[in-house]
Amino acid sequence: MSDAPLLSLRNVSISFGGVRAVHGVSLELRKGELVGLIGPNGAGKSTVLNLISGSVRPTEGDILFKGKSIVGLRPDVLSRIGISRTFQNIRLFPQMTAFENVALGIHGKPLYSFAESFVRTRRAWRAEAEVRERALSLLELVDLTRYAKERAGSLPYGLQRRLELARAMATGPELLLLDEPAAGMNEDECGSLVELIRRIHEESSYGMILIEHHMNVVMELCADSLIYVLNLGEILASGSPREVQADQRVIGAYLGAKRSANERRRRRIS
Amino acid sequence: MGYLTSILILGCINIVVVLGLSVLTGYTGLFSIGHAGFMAVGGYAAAIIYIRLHVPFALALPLGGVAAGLSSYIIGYPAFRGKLRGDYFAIATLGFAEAVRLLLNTTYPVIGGAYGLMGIPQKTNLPIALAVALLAFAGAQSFVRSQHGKNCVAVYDDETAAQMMGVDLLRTKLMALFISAFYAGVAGALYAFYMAYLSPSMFGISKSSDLLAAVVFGGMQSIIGPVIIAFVTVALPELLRFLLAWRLVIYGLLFVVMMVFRPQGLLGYRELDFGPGWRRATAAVASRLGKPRPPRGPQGPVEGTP
Amino acid sequence: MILFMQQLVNGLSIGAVYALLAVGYALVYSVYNFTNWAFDAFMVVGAFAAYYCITLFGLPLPVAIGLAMLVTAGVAVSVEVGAYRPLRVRQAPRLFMMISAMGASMAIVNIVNLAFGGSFRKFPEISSASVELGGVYIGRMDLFAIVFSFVSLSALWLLLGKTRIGLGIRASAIDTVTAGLMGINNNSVAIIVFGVSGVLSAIAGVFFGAKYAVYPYLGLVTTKAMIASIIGGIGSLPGAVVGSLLLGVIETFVSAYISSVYRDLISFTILVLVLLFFPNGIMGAKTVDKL
Amino acid sequence: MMKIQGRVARGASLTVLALAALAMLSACGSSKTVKIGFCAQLTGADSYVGQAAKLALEDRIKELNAAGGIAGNQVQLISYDTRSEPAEAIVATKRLIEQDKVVAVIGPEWSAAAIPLGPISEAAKTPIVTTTASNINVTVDENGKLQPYMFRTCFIDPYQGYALADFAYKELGKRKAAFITDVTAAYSKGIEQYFTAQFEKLGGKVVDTEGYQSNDTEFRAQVSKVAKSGLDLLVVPTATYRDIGLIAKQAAALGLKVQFLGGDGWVADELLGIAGKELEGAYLSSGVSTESPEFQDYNAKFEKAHNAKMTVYGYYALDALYALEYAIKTSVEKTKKVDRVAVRDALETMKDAPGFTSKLTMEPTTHNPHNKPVVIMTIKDSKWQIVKTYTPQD
Repeated sequence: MSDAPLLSLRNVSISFGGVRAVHGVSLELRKGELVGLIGPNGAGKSTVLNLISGSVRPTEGDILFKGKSIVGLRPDVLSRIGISRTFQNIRLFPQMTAFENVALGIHGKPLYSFAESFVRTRRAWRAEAEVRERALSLLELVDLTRYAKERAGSLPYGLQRRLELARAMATGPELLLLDEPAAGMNEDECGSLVELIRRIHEESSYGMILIEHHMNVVMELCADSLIYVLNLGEILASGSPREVQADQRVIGAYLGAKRSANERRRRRIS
Repeated sequence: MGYLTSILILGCINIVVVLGLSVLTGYTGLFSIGHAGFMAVGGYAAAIIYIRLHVPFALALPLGGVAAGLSSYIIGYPAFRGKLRGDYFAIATLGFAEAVRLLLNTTYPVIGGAYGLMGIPQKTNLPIALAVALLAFAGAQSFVRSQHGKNCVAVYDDETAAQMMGVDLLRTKLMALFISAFYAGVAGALYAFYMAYLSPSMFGISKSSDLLAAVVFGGMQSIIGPVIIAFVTVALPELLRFLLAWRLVIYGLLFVVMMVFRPQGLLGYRELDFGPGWRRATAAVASRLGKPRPPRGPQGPVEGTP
Repeated sequence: MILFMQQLVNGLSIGAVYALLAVGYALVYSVYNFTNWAFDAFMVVGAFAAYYCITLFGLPLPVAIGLAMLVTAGVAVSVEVGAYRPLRVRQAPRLFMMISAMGASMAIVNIVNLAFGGSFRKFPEISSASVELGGVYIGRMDLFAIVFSFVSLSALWLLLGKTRIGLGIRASAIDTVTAGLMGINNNSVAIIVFGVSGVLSAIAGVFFGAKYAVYPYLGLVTTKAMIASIIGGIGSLPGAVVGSLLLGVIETFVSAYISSVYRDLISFTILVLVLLFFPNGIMGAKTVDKL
Repeated sequence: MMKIQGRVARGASLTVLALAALAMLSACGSSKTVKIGFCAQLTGADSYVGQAAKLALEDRIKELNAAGGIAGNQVQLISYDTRSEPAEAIVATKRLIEQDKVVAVIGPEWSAAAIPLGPISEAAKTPIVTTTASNINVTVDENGKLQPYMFRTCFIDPYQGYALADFAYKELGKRKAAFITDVTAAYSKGIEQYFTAQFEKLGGKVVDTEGYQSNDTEFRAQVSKVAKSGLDLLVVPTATYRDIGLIAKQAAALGLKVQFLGGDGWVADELLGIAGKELEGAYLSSGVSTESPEFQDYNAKFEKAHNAKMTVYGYYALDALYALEYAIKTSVEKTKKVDRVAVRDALETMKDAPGFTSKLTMEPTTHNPHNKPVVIMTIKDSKWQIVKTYTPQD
């Protein structure tokens, strides 16, 4: 079992009422590997993530996590067996503080019983202290300790992105799904994010799937690993960053087919 | 001074049920206009086991709460599985409470039906009511700060994200409903042993909407706010008794004014303090920051989780 | 057999009353998907307005009903502007609007009770005579109610489906903010919607008053209309009428053949079962929670 | 954080202080005043019951105080609204007894609220004189134990049921009765039970009993069913005029022509307004009637003073006040002060004391007024008309 891939998608497809969002997607990911998933808008990237994280159920194909099929399991079950994610549009808990958001990742499955939530036993206090300890160290990791008591909703955008990352790690995952973490960030914010993700990748043994539009972020982080290109719900190409960038089909998908010079001229006149 | 004690006792009883409701509505975001139904179940259950099975009063009270708590599964389980939310859930609880009231109405020979259940001794006095209210208050404060309590708030803030973070939505909602129904049941039992009489008409829609208003006026995600309003909603009508019909008009207009001008209620979204645990933790972090140390990578899952 | 037919007619006639109310209720719900709890107060205002138009000012029935519609529409719109709009603009959670609605209803009903007193009043004009068909008695009022609920339903269906205003209403129902961006004046849409539902509830109030009696607490029947529109499928106008007739018939058969004491218990149990097992009712639209 | 807590704590303590002050204020008062509590339905759908009675009591007390009060004590009436809900009646009565320290309480008017007050009045040793609560369990509980502090000034359902059955069988010659009863009202069930007992004893038969819950407005199902039961008499012992008004209208709409019979719950002029035509020729039992000749001048004086019509509920309230006047006078003679227990004892042993409607004698073992007459009335072109008077001896 140990050599089974951390995650493998086998011919997974899903259609929403006739519209084929994802079709015949297969990919594999080993423990500690960081894989990129790119493609134009509407290619189905987020849907793939939603399939893996259990938010939606595939109509065909299978998804294996550590060799076992996880199709049909509820997201909270998946989270407990080690799958965690961030969201394309940030979904923090606005009324809760930054600390509480991260702590929630740890005690999504409470560490003490229902009765102990009324009368804390020593075990419960120890569990609380443990959660606080880990949450604070995670906040420290993403450099948000200063904002621990701030309401998540009132934090600036860049900090919310990092907080969501910290919260995703709080569940103690083995597979981390990042859904456009750098969306809406300027250059130097991207820089520090890349630096943060690289450090997390090196120090942890997570398998990671990174969906991202900022090509420089993807290329830098996946320099020595695979990138899958998704277009119209299908895997168009996969390979190292250099191969993918040179692949005509990928460029076509992003920039539209290469038009002959005169066709461009005619279009401009009408 | 008997009258003042009766307001204090009725105030405490109202506080207990409003505390439970604030866990359900204030913290978990599930609105119920049927909590008078759970009060009825608790009250009747406690009275019957006391009279018929001679269970001592000190035991009948919590057992009344348990009966109401268990009855909450009848409506809760199918409702939450069917993903009933917002207005739908509120109307389902209204339906449940009315069904309970009407069912009690038809039980004439057995437990008094619409004429009411008599022969209940007056056991509830001020010390007992205060003690139960304090206990309920401490329990609610401790619960909302617990991990289970935080999970409820997460369910309120963003259900999908909470589920992704490992929160079992069905269990958390059922737990919140159970707590609020248990509190309502205990309050119903206290009420039964105070009035020494129970009739289904005591637990109608107006009682449920008063309770809901107390939580919303008191403030969402707050324990202290609803407690104050719970007491005021008992004292105020007595104070305004001389206004007769006008008090209902004022009461209704108050609903509108509160919702329009101060929707967050008296103390909404503002927890007064974090409690001792917090101060120790921040101190620990502050001391560590003093010594430079390479940031420790996140360890694997915390021991203890499967 | 005649008893069966009579009970069926009884059921349909109560169903017609529920239908009149349920259509107004479903209209507001379909557009703003929030339960307009102040609905019973509109009905009371409509009934009293018509009653006093006839008794105090001696106006003929049609004029009185017309005035009652106007007055109720005015009250409905002012409740919308006063109690709902600030919340809707601030996109407050729907349930805060529900509580504001409860408050408005409590205030209006009790003001009417204070001003006019709680006793029963009989509508002088409309006689409750009934026509007899082979041993089965059908009240003229009931025919009027059944006809009128279908007429108002189809009129509403045309308004929403075929007219530009209808398009504006449906657009602002789906997404108020975007509709606003598209140049639809959401406030005027709200006025139209609440005005129409005010008119409908005025008619229902007048009808209920004539069929039973005019008194400040006649609004309690609206909970039944709510149950009916949920059975039919919340937010669906045809569903409201179908649900109402169904509930009316079920209730009557329960009280006729089982025992009338259990009638309301059965209707609330149906409500809970429908909500739990077919939350979208018979004809309701499936609402999928967009991730 | 502290600032908020401070402000809120101060707010809460202020409310409690205001409450205490209010309580103190009303508790004291000059020692030479005797306080009588009155709890009635002053608002809501049944306010017609309480309003006239309150005005009648206040008039009588003005007269009394002008003439020096009762045995030298000025009389003060404290009245609370019960909004026709049992829980409110209990809270209001407790307030009258515990806070206002009244010597006795008049009302509540209906059995559902009066029955639970038995144990409460006994615990507080304060006599309660209900005005029109005619259910037998108000003064004697189910297993026959006398409620020592409960009294009433109206006849009891058994007698009302008996009189109605006797009248229906002998005078109207009816043999097959059907019922439409409010199963949630002790009053209605009581009359049905005693009427059936006497009617069947005389040889009549009850062919069908249909039920409904109070505040229902739809009775067509029950009326249609009853219409097919071969009845020659429809007994509808409703607790308020509202139900019978609706039932009569719907029966007419369903073409049911039958003899209606009812109890004193019907008595309200509003009934004549909404169903006078449909109930033409119906018979009902009532305690005393506003139509009886000896009250006409009082009615006229009352109407002029308050431009509101006098009601039967007012007469019973006055009877209760007269009874208390007698009892307080006796208590002062015996114990030199106005003592609740002495007032109770005086009420229990009251013989031919001056009352408003008639001489008042209390049966010591049941605390019901002795041989209170039952008046059978009919509705003739939308007006009440007295037909016959039954007194318990015959």
